[in-house]
Amino acid sequence: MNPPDLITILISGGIGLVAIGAVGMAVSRHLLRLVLALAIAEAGANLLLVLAGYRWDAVAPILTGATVTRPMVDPVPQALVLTAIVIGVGVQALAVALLIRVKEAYGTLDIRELKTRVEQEICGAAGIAPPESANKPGGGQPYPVPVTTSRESA
Amino acid sequence: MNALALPVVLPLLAAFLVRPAGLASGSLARWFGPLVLLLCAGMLVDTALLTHGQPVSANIGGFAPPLGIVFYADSLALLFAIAVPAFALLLWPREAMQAGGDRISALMLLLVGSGTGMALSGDLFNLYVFYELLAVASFGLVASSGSARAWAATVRYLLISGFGSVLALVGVALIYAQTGTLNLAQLSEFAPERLANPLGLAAFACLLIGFGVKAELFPVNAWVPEVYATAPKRVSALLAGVVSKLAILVVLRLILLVFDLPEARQSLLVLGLIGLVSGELAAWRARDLPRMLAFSSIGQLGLLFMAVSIPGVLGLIAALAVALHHLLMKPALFLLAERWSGGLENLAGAGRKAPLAAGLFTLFALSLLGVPPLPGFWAKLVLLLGLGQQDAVLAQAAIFGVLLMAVVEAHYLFRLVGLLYAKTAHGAPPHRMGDLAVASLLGAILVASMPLLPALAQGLGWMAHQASDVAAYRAVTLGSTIPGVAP
Amino acid sequence: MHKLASLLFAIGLAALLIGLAAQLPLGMTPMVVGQAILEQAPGETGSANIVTSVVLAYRGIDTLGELAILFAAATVAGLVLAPSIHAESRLRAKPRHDAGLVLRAGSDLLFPLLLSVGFYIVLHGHLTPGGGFQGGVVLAAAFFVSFLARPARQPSHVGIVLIEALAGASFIGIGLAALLGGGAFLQPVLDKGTLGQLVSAGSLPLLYLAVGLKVGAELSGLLAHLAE
Amino acid sequence: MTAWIALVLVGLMLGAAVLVLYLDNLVAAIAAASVVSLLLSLLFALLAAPDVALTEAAVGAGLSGAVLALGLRRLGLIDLGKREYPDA
Repeated sequence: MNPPDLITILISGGIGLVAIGAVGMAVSRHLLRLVLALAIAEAGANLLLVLAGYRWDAVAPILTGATVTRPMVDPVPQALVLTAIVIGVGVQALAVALLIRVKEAYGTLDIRELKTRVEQEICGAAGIAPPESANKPGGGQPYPVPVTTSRESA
Repeated sequence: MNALALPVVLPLLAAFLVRPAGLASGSLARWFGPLVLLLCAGMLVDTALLTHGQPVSANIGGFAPPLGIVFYADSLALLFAIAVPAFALLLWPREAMQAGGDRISALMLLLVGSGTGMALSGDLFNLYVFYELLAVASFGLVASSGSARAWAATVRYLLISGFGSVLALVGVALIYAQTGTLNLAQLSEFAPERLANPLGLAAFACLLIGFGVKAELFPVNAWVPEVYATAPKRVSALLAGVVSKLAILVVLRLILLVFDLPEARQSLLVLGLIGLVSGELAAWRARDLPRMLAFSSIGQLGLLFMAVSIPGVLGLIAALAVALHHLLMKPALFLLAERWSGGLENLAGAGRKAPLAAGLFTLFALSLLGVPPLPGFWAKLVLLLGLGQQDAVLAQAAIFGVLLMAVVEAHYLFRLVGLLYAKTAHGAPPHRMGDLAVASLLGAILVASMPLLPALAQGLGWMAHQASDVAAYRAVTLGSTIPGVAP
Repeated sequence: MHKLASLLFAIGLAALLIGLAAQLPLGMTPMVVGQAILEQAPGETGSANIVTSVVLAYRGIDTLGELAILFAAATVAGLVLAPSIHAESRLRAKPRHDAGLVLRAGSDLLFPLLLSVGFYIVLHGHLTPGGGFQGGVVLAAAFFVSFLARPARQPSHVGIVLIEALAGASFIGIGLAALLGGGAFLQPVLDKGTLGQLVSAGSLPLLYLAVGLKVGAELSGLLAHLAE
Repeated sequence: MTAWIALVLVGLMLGAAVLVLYLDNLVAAIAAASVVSLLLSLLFALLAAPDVALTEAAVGAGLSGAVLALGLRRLGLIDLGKREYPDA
């Protein structure tokens, strides 16, 4: 049996990760799950970027002193991916920080419920009646008054 | 022109230093940011004067492009680069001047540094990095209003923006795999043979969606109404006015240099038209001023995408005219909305209490609509002329869409202006002097541009010719290989 | 049903994309910039690790932007999580217990080890795989481990602010020094030395040291904000 | 041979990625995300990218897991701070 084609496998892996992440972002309702899905999609994009610089039978772009006869892979995409990975974790930490505050204020991390609540609040602040659908949130329970900090009222 | 890096780097340096400065002295931290911005704006104006608007480039790190990253400044790039610190100064958030505002100052400085970088950079991945920095800084500024709903809105903004970034990264990977370079000038050389294929178009679509998030492009603009309604109004003004234009500048460069394909232009036209129609209809239905402005901003930027889709110099002129008009208009409108953020019904009679604000609002509304002597009319006229030049069915439909949406726009804007001057007692607090002053300044520029229109049109034409000159772009970026030598 | 439909849609999309991507010349992609950098980098920067040359020299301003992004993320996290009136009432001075004896002893042992490994990785970035980012993460891990073991002994926020400011400023400072010396921003300066030596590659190890400290400080700050 | 290793790694990685979406327990989902990163870093090593592999392992598998776990604790979804060894 012939060994499968390495590049095809890896492309499938990269695109698969991006697709799984995209689906996760489309169907998930829990915000933390959305953050995880984003991380998965990002990982897939990074894999594709490294693949873009890969060459058959090439070695890592580091000079070791020994005379190298084999070619080296393209170093540029690797540098780009280094940057992209660190950017990704920064954004992720920021998202988690925001989630903590959102959970404290609203007591939920369900994205649809939050959307309704934000809509209601904006309407409430503007002094207009919230839209029809927002009047009957899940369960029909009235929401507690969201907590805002002092900076808001200033 | 190695000094070209300074207006990008100095705000970043200042951002790093503003918090330690705040530990030492509060007032030092407060005035630090605006002073650095003033310096950067001065340096950019100085560059523009020195070069007489002729394109120059700077090799960052002293490596000849395409190996290193290159900054490219033609008159178009300089115009937008100057707009970034200038508008950041005009719209400097009030929170940054209060105690503990050093974090917000730092974020504003990062926003300016990255925005200037986006206007100047000539490298695809470098643009992506600056775009991400711009995004993270804008998340912080939106969240800085400190309300729970702003945090919730920021989370959604962050997720949509993050998804766009992933797509942009995939686009970069697709391009790199086919060309082996990231330099825009070199990409423009390789594009006709290596990127004019389905994969190239897929890469363009990925980049378009990625950079389109900030430009409020149709499928990725769901964050807009929430963010603009919950962010501090000066931040909304900055995002709608300046940041969106920088994202569009990137799309414009991509389509001019790399993806000069009819399919790419068509997709821009379609997405722009959908954005225009959906934005204006939503604005018509909106019941409070901030969200009405947010939706109308989506519509206006849809108009701008349609202008970008027009090929040739006429399209560029149209895009520049619409972009500059919107750049003046939206920040001023958001500043006026600061005190008028309640429901539209509550605004009845507000104009009698605040005649200056209402007068300015009426002026901007008229120009937004495109009532003849005002600059907005000429911007829309050039756009329609450009669309009429093409004989595709799509362009005809687009013209029809633009005219129809102008009617919708007229309806909701006149309804609002009528409300402002209704004979009802009104209790809203007066506008802050600072907000009114900035809005008046922008209004004055708008009015002053009317007698200057012929000169302005000539200037825009010259700028458009320069920006569409791909050969010059290549010659300047790839040609000036000796570091330290000003052309 | 909704989930299943979107999953099917995604599978279809992925198949389409894989089909498209199969046309890509992956594995034998054109090396235009990459080839030139591979040939010129050892001579131009003196770094044995060519990825380091790209990160710090050829694309140095990307790295600066990335540091700024981390800084922005840490700043926003601080801004959002800054103790507000609401949060103070909620935290209510939760009593902080030290972790168990095993953890504390382990962290005392690990801390110097992680610290030295971190600096080793940072300072050998121009010779071996690794560098400022990876080393910076290890440095942050060192502080985080000691924080986990002794939550009562919080890292000093002022210290973190100063380190991140100085590290960021020195990265830009090295770049500006080259500019003032008549070169371009972030142009490699100093003697390149012998390829493969610890003291070589001119200003690159210094830049990586700044990157490592900056990354370490930002990440420690982020983790401390989240752990509070 | 390399291709077979890659096949196994990619299969595991995609499986873990699906688990991230479908595991009800968020702690388990975060662990699965770390597994994705770890396998990805092995793939990077396979692709002659040691720098990227190191970064992905340190950042993706380590740091990001720590950030998310701390976040979970602050969100009140788990209690990492629970002491199981009351000896101190």
